[in-house]
Amino acid sequence: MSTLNDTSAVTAVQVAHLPVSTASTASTASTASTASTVSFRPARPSAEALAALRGHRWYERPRWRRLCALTAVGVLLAVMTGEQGSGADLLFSLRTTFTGTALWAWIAAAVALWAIAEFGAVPRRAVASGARAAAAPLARIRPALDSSPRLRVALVVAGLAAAVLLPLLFDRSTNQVLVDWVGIYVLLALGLNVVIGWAGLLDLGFVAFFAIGSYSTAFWSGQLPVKPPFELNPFLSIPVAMVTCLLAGILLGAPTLRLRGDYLAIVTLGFHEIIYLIAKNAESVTGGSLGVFGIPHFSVDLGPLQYRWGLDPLDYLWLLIGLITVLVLLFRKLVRSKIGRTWEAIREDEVAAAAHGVDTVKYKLMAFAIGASTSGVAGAVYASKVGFINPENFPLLYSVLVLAYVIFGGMGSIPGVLLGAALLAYLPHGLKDVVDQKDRFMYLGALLVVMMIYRPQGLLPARRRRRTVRTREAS
Amino acid sequence: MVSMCAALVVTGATALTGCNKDDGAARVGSDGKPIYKIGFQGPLTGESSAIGVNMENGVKLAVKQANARGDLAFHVEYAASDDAGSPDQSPAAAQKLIDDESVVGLVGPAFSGAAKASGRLYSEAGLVSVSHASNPGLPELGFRSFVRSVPNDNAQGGAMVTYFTRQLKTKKVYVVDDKSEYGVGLSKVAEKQLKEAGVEVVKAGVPAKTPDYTAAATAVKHSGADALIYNGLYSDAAPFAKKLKDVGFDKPKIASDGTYDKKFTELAGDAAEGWLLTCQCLDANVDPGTKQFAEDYKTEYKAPPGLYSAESYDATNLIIEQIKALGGGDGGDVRREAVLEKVKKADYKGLTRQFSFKENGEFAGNGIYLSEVKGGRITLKGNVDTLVSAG
Amino acid sequence: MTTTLAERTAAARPPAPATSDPVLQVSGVTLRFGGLVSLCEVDLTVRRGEIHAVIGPNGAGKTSLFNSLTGAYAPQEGQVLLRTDAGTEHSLLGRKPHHVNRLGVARTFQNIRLFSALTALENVKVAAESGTRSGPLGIMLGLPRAKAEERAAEGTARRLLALVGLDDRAEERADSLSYGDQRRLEIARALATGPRLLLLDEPAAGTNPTEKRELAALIRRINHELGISVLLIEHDMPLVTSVADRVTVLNFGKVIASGPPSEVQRDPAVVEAYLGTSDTDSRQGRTR
Amino acid sequence: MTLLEFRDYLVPGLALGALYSVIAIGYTLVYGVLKLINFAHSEVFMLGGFGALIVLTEVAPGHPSGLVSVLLVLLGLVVSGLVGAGTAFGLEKVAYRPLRKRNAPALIFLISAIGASFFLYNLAGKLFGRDPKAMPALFDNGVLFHVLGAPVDVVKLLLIVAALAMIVGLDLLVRRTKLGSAIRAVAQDPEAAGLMGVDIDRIVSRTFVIGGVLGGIAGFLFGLNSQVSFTMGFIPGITAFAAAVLGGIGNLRGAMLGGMLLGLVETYNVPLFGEEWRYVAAFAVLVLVLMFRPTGILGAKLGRTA
Repeated sequence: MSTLNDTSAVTAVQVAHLPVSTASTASTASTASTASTVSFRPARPSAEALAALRGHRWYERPRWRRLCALTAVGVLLAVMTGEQGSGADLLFSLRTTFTGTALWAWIAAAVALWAIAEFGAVPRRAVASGARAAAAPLARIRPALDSSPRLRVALVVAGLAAAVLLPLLFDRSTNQVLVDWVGIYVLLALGLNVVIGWAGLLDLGFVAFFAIGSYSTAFWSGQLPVKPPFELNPFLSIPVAMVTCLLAGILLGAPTLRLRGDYLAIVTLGFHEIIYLIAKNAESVTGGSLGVFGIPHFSVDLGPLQYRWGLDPLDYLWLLIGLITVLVLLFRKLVRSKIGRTWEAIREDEVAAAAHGVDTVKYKLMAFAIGASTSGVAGAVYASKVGFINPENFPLLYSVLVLAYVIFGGMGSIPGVLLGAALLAYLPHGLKDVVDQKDRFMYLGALLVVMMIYRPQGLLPARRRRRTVRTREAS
Repeated sequence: MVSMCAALVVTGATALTGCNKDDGAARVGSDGKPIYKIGFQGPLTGESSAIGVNMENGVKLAVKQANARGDLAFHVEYAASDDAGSPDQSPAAAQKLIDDESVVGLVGPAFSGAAKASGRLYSEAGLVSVSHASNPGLPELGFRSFVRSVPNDNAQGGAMVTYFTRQLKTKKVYVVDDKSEYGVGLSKVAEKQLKEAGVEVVKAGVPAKTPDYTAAATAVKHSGADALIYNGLYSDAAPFAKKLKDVGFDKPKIASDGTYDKKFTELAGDAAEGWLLTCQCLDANVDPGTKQFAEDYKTEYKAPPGLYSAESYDATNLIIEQIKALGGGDGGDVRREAVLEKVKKADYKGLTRQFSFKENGEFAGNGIYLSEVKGGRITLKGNVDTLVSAG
Repeated sequence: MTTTLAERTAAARPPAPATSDPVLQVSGVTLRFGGLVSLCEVDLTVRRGEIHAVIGPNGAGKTSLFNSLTGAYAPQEGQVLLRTDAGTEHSLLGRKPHHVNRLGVARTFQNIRLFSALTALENVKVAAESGTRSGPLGIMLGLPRAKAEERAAEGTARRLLALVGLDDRAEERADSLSYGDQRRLEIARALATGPRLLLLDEPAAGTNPTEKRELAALIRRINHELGISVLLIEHDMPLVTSVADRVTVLNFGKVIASGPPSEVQRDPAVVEAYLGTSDTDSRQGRTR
Repeated sequence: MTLLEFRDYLVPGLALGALYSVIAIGYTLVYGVLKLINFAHSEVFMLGGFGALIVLTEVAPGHPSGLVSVLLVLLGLVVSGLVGAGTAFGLEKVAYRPLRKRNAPALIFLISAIGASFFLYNLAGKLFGRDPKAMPALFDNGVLFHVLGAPVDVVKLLLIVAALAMIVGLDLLVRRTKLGSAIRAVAQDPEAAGLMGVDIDRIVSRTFVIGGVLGGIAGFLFGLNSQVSFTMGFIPGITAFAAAVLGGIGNLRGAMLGGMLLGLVETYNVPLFGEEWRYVAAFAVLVLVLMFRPTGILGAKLGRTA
């Protein structure tokens, strides 16, 4: 009897999780899991039955737990969309929410959703099949892309053309956002992807290199309190910023890259804080909190070829698109070479890699330096575009944000990182007119959590990682 | 190589698109009256959002009342743009207002860093920005559309120093700032002027949001200074004041306009007692001239007006006045350039003070007020200059 | 030092007869973890061209010995000398693992440590390329040397996969291979670094009799055809007796016997070590 | 710096260190059982402060003293502990458990935690207003007594005593109780613990709750010493995380040691180098220690040393 009981308990536990997983797969509509949805479906009634058999009280049974969860989500949404709090009365916002009608609307919506999901077999099936039908063409895109290189090239060219031409139709404020946030942060995310996505190093202080790049540009344009030996043509500051960041990356990396993951995370975080505070406190060198004003725009002056970048963000946007394209091409080559393979080997098993002659510290340092110099480029462009930088451009929060962008898009996948960074960097600005401005980061946070629960591999996962996640979930 | 190509593409494309300057075509409301917008750029999110909201509410109230009065031949609307008080969000925030062609005047940017990062854009667009940013160097950066609606920090720092040296005859002053652009700028002014007056200066930076002010307060006590200047915001001044009281530093203490806020007394409680506060502003809650404003504000926002609420209200009305003077709604020429010219030459009597500007946009006039915290309230002592000459 | 296996195999040296010329000389190596002595004054000599087995009960210190030789552990006392063909001597103690490998010592692991998300081919390529010199700039710019090195590595890797009989599995993920295949892939990967001495840590563990026979043949081929000396940890006595030229027996971190397999098997100390009480076994089990 | 001055910084340094220790334990506990950085712990801390603030604002009279003061402080401790526990519990349930069920890699947890942190502090800002609030006066903060001539006031004493009590209590709990040994078992080897019949989900959840109680109470104490605001979690959170790593993450005593050390370093930095270098000093110490001891001062095992 006891043995039987044990096995049934195990099945009950396994089965009890199924509805959750079917719900999640339906919403993400990924190919791999649609198959599992089908095969698991008949198990659902037995979850209730088994729970009943095992003597669970009614509220412990999955169906009612889902009701509770949905109602809680409804209440939470009501609170999230409620009134702004007031300085004088602490409970003002909560009180208005809980005495208002919106709360009941949210709860009713939640209960209705639950009722349909639980009892309305017909609409549920309709929704499910509709979602499948909608997802089917989407699901076919990826294999099609994987199998046909020509299609891939066409897509990339089309995307590039859109990126170059569409901004002509946008107003300038959109383009400002596209440069200051999207372009710059895509560049940063590309760099961080080398460090974290490919070399597997958890870097929580990446924006420090962005700062170093910006300040190096300010230095060579002669705007810092410390003067350079000679002033550089602003355009030359890009390679100079790259080299400066490369050296900074090596200087930081050399002593610290032997540390394990989480230790490295806190040390890089500390590095960021130190760079930030030096920018802020060392007034005689960096200008301190007052910042640096008057960094000139880029200009090219090569005989017949002359161009000056100006206040129009489009110029900088196209420059950034150019830089990003070049970097993507270079990085693609890099990750498919021995270096990419070696990074992956180190990520998989550092000891085995070292035993096969891989100088792991050297390769990590390489990733660190490449990532750092990428953000040096971003720093140089940013400083020249805005013309003014101060320490508040580089808070710790941004390091964390870039990291979130990379993972959101799909670590290790170039298209994923481009898309993820572009979307998330744009989101707070895109949301400006949709939700209360003050609440943007609240929604961003919620989005991150939901995303990590339902699609942890990112929007467009790297090919190899897709396999890893799948096998992991299967086991 | 690629950048050269980019450059070529860029030149070509700019030639194609040409430049689409705004030609002053105002939007028109349902009743046929034109609609002009007053923008606000300041921190509506992030660390300093409390101050931004104070200002925003002032602007919104002015807009609302202007429309409600019904004597205008046009409608005024409000357009917000959040820069989180930080320079990196400033260009995009500014551009948003610039792109909206019905925005003809702007209150803000609220902070100096944000003003520096967006000044070139506003100047190019010819959109007047009536700013509370008080960093002394701002008018020298050559932003033609920048005007300052408050005396700059030279005046304020000078007033603190004057009061200490002439009134209290202090020998050694401890100058603390919050390491923000605002605080550091003020501290520099104060340090310079104190040294010129032959007073010994100890300067320290205590970054905003320091988790524990005890150590900083202990350092003040051990320095042997006989007076303290704090340049920072009330949210940091309050815990600092508490710790100064805890360690027993009972010398005169003076703080800048960032601290001049009723919330300072609420947060610091007894510890705020005796603090001197300088401000370019008048407290809307106590000043007779702003009594009506304070009441309206309370009805509207269920909270008393805060720092710069009244000044923002004034700045908004200043702009509306100029639109009116330009003949807005009566076929007048209410373009940005015209408003800019008009505002720069304005002479407007607001609730808080008389507004007029120098050629470079600097606030013309003076008037730093000194207040003291007494019995938990901020009470006005008077204009610093008059106080000193009287004493 | 950077000669690749491709070049070495191309030279096609004749099968090296076991000589008295030592390729690896371990003397007086002592390794402690806190109070526990894991290895105690271990002496061991691998002669050039021989297959040398290390046997001993669980926890006798065999894997600790391997880890000490390859730079993973740092023994407190003793000396480990690697002698190249030309006769120069390198001390291995205190060197980083990748450095030891570059000097010509490659190893496999007792608990398979493949790069599981990489394909079989990529696993071997990583090892084959670890000694090559092209840097990130050369690769990103597509310089000819980087391309040539990549081609060479690809060739070596495919040849080695063929050697261990995995050429038809080259594009499969390492973790999707069968256990026996994974063991052989580890050997191919180790060979790709072009060693003169190969350390195999229980290569037959978990394999079936057929696979064991194939493995024995493979080890002999590596030894004869590639001329690589082999140091082998193994529990499977038939395998040891069939391939090893000499055997060293470890127990409680000490060498208790050394010599040809047939002699060692009759050594009373060895017999006792293997039939010793289970009590001592479990106590020693912890030192690992 | 004269000896006299040196003395006056000791008590503030210890008090700040005690606070960091208590927060750091929250990080280290969770790291111990799950091997992940609970980035959102700083919001547990923040919400604990708000919980106490709200309740105390409702009940505290104008100028309490004597027994009323003591009761109010106790009430604050209880409320903040409960709120902290509730937040941590919910956090685990919503942001972590689904990920754990699918065996997600550590980075995914980190991003989920960051998302949760953003969500919580911005939600708190929205609900309770974005300017800082003062705790109502619970007692008159005078100097109680002197230690070697250095004054000790009520807040500092309360901080140190409460922190010590919590640390000692936790140490006893982890070493002496059944729950404690289950936590240690999960920390050492979750798989084996599971096989031995430990309900891992429950243990993980309770670990979060314990960390949450400590974090919430720390938030209340922090609020007493300074003030409460929706962004107050960030800096102490990062510092306490650094402290946990400094001591050896996953190691309870390490977290205490690390917290104390960073509290003292930050405080003594003020007279030595100036307040503006506070975090530079803290992180410089961290980096130096990690160079020589890559797993922190006491090493990294919850199972072994706690």
